[in-house]
Amino acid sequence: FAAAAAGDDAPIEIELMRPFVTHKCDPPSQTVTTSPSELRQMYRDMYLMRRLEIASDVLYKSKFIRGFCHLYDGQEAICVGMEAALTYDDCIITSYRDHCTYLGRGGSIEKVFAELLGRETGCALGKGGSMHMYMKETNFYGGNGIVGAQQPLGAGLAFAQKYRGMPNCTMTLYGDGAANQGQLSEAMNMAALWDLPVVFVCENNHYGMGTSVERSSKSGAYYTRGDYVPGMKADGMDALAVKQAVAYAKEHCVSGKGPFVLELDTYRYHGHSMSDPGSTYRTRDEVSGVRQERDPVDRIRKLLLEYSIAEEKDIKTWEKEIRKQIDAGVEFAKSSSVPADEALYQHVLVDPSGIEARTVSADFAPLR
Amino acid sequence: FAAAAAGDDAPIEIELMRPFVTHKCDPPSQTVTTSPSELRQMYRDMYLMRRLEIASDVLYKSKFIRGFCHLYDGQEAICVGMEAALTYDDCIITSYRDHCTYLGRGGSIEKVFAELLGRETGCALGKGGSMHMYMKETNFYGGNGIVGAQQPLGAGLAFAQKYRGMPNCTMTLYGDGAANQGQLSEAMNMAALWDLPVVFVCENNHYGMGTSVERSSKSGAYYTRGDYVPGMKADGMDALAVKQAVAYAKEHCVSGKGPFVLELDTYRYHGHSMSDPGSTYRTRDEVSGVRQERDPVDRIRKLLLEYSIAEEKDIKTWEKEIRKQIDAGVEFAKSSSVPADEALYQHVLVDPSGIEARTVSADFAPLR
Amino acid sequence: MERDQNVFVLGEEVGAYHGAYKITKGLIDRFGEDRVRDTPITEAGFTGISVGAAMHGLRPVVEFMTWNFAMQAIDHIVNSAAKINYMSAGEITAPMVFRGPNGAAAGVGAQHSQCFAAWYMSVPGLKVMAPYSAEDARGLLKAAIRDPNPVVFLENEMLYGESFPVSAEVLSEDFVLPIGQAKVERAGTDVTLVSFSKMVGSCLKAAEALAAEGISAEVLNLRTLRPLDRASIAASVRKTGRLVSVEEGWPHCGVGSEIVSVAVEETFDYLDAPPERITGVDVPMPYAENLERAALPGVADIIAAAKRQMGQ
Amino acid sequence: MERDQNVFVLGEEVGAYHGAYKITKGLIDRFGEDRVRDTPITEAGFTGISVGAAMHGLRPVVEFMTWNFAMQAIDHIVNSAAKINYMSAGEITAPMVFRGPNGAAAGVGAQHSQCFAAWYMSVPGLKVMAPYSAEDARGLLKAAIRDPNPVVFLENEMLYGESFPVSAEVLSEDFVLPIGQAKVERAGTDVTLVSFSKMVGSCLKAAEALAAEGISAEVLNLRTLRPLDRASIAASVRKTGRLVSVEEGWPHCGVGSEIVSVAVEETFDYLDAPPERITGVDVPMPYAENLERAALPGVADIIAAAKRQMGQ
Ligand SMILES: Cc1ncc(C[n+]2csc(CCOP(=O)(O)OP(=O)(O)O)c2C)c(N)n1
Ligand SMILES: Cc1ncc(C[n+]2csc(CCOP(=O)(O)OP(=O)(O)O)c2C)c(N)n1
Ligand SMILES: [Mg+2]
Ligand SMILES: [Mg+2]
Repeated sequence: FAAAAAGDDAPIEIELMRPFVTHKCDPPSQTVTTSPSELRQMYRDMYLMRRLEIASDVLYKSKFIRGFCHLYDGQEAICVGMEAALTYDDCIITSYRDHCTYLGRGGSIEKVFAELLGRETGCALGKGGSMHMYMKETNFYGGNGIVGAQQPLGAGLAFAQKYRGMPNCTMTLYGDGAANQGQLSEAMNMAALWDLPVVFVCENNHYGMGTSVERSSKSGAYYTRGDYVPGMKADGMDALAVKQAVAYAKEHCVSGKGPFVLELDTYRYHGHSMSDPGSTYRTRDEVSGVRQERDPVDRIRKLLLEYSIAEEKDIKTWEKEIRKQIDAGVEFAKSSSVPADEALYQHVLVDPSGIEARTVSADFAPLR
Repeated sequence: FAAAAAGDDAPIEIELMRPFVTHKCDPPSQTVTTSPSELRQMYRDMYLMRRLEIASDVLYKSKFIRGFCHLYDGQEAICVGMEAALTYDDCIITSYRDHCTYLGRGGSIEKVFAELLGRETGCALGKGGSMHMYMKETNFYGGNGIVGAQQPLGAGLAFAQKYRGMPNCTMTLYGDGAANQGQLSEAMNMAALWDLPVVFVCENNHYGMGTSVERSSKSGAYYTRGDYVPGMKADGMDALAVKQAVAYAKEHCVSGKGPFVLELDTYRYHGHSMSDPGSTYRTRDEVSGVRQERDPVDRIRKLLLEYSIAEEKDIKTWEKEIRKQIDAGVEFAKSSSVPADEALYQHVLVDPSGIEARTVSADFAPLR
Repeated sequence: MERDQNVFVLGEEVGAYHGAYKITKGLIDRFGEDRVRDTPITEAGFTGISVGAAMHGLRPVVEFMTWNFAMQAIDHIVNSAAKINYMSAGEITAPMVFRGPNGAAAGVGAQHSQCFAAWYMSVPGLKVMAPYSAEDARGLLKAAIRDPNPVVFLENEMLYGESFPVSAEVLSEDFVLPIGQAKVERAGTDVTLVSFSKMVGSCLKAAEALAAEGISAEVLNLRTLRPLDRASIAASVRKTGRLVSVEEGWPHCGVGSEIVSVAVEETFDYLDAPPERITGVDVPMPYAENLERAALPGVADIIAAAKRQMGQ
Repeated sequence: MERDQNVFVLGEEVGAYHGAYKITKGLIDRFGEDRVRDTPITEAGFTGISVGAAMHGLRPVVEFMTWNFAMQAIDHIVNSAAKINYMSAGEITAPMVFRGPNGAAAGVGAQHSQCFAAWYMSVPGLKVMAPYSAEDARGLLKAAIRDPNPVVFLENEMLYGESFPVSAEVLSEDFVLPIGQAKVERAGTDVTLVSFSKMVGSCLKAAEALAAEGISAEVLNLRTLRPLDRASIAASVRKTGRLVSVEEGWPHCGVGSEIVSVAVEETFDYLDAPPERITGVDVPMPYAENLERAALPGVADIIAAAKRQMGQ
């Protein structure tokens, strides 16, 4: 590491541990500028995300959450690093593994838990569930249960940004499994033809369900899979590397050079979803090795200590605080009501006045 | 040109005019081995194809042919060169522009015309039409009206060849427009993962309907679009270059190295289909330039003369013969009957015994 | 498009080529490439892009060269566009129109002749329209573009070539039709003929012929398939006591089976005969002209059904 | 698979992971990687590849992790597989099975809960089956694999977890069920309950409860949706004079509208009451448990409909 920490909130320069690898472009600097306050915030945000997912795991196992539930622990550096380089005028769209992305966009843990529990206080009023969290105000477009779908959708968001002349871009996040979807190459071609400001962000956590990269993809070099579209691979376990990479990619897009492919090398600690123990297709050693050597929360923790930005006891205090918030969030959700019966007929159509929906029989109910 | 023609049917070595351009592989030799009899046959086949398409044009304009009709004139060297390097145990599948491909696979002109006229003597008994010609016996799988569909279908044929342990490969032909279809990249990935013996043959005729390559594809280097799949570009207006390229690609596949991408640079003389005059999005000069400088039929004609394999008057005799055949084929078709009414209920299902189909009303007709 | 800067048109050959069927003729000259956007032949991709643009608040009008090709993109129409408002509880919407020719054209074979009305009609979150006349086309398309929901707009290639008399009212700038209302194209008292798109024309011809034989047929043009105008169907059947639904699509789970079911639910006690459905024959579309004709309902089939209704 | 070397299984996680729902458990160990093939998440691509393999004469059994994802591949199911025999006039065929869970599961939201029965049932060239019990699953799947046509095989995730009593006959190696024949799961005289897949269980429960109230319901399990066993439906309705169809899918142009239409066509004069359809509510599937429950037909809804039929 370079540069020592100054007092107050003076900028700090940090040398990244892993080099950027690029395709058809020059890499950004290996030195990232950050600040004590940013590092503190990053730590707290990531720790919150980590605890949120752990709490979700518990809630699932105690049957408060139903159906599909995909956890993000291990991948937190991506959300946090990405947000550090974006504004809310930039758009984000991701897959079903969306709890933390929603938090990163300003969502509240209460609304996450309430959604997971199917309560009317949830971010989708209990109607979406784990895979469907959105926040229009901060340009977060979900949350998508169909592998591959968000890739062209994200290019479409970028289309709108460009159409409106906004100096912004869209991050469309997808997994290593989703990277093989043909609609990605279709979207890539159009984005490149039309210079859309979209960053195709491949979160390579090395597995699509139980299928490893080697078994799903002839080429696991996802940052090169745009062919004629420039790309870069960065360490997705390092929030600062992600910040640097996203800032670079955004600059590329917004300057009118068209789309960019950003592969972030990361890892998922949990199984694919709650029904997958995550242990049959990979070794325990592999998981614990990543946890020990590359954990994204740990990495920022070490920086905080190394640069004397926080002491062990400060960190402990924050963590306690956050755990309390989490508990309160869970409580909030548990004590919230389930949606009213009429919610079934709400949001089928925008502006539904006068239109009725058929019920299970030939009775009709007004849409709301 | 190298090497002079020997007497009888001794092999001839011919130096190709345009170099092969490769991607992740070495090019084959620029010298092709052929023979007087092969050149003669190539000429006759191509001339027959040319006349077939011209006759189709006339039949369409005189309203004998209905609906969509896509002509192949200008692209004949591809069918003919390809067949020179394959056996009928190799499979071919192509798009709606399939009359000549069907001929190349051993189909008869009578059956083409009868199909185009919707007669029961057609190759699909009048039920398929222009876009749907097939010949199972010689492993010709059509004929497909959906852009992009034949790419994975072809990979599937190759899957079967490999599953059965056959020393053969599949050629799946698609256009420059179809090259952007996502299912191509999906098929490419699986073909590469599973080492399927499939050659993805991009017939780059520079337009997908009215859209030029530059407007449809960010990268018009189709032979490189397989990324991790080796590829090559060859002159699609030269049957000998095509033969050399296809032989090379087949060898690649059959030796177990997996798929190959072959781009053939060609040109379509007619509009996209009969409803397109083909003149609004390209100049007359462009078309006539290609006709004068690169015409595939002419090219072989010149070789025949240059190597004294045939004289002007021999060629004229053949041409007359062929034109007669064509006329006879048209006559055959015109004098054939339209399908019997029951044909409507035939071929809906294989083995349909006892099953009925609903007619326009609640009457039912037995399937046949 | 004049009215709302957010409206743009996108699809294959819509721009420089002026549309495969010349429907978008002249648009590119008037509104420029940014608002009349040619795409590569990648239906899944460009449909996804359009839905994304709609989520951001633009109003894309997506042209499918034919609806057959939209099968490559149906996941986005249903899972991305139709369901988004519901699963986001109103947070994200997709105001847009998907349009193009649907159903049988002439001599184009099995892969280019499918009617998708029933499929899309089944999907909550969509509105589905199918114009018959020029009045319909103008009034419904404008309504579709202004609607805040994803709208599936099913045109008919064979109707592109037909001309219809239009009133001055229809040509006026403000003319727009209400969504969800069927139109009585011809009033009658003996039997109700319900249909949409091209088959409305066949029903009118049949009604004409029936009138000559003393049978008074009412012809109902559905115009909107979703939400379905049950009230108009019921009102007509209550009056006539007899129903024939007519469509070109395949029979099973078709629009006709829905119409018949509606009649049974709403007007069972008024029915003087079992409601009938006239549909395309339950086979893929053949190419040969005689077979193609036999595969689709003709005016004679409608007349025969109406007469059966009358016990003749 | 023992019987025919040409049969192979292909899909996401079917091999090393033994199936997302463990349906293909153990297969890979028995038949090896070549015959139990894991694919990348590229439905359009691997479906196309499978259809191609079938055209060459293999007999692929394609697993969709759920049928929702098959929307990305529906073009190949319909345009490549279903129509090929017809448009090639028998020259090329596609003997294969498309299978996977269909319809609503628990708590998986709008994009993972759609029932596709009606859509596929409408397509000529396909056969469509939907097993209810273990007997059905075994007997119909074997029939499907042996059939020379493309077969859409709609399973139900909720039924994977249920166990059914099976007879020795069903377990015997030769056991196979005929395609196109419905099964009377319970005989009755007052009202016919027609359904398929999971809803057969609900109908049986309803019949049980109705019996306690003196109403004798006949429960018909369709088993095959295409070709539809009209004769069995008609026979039952002729006997009972009353019909309720039950499905989880959306109402418009659903399986129920077809069943009602069939009853009207075949048994109008025998009907003592207007046939009814009980369906999923016409909304996308919500996540919250209470709403999800309300979105799907329950046993109580079936009982109520049967009683309405009886004028109660
Ligand atoms: C079109 C489609 N096919 C299959 C699935 C089932 N599925 C859900 S997630 C998943 C794995 C995705 O892996 P990856 O893209 O690497 O993302 P990750 O889960 O690792 O974040 C699969 C197969 C789906 N939801 N949609
Ligand atoms: C999925 C799909 N989209 C659109 C079409 C309409 N269409 C038919 S051919 C064609 C152009 C194809 O161009 P290219 O692939 O270059 O082949 P070429 O016609 O030049 O041989 C289009 C757009 C179609 N048949 N299928
Ligand atoms: Mg992954
Ligand atoms: Mg082309």
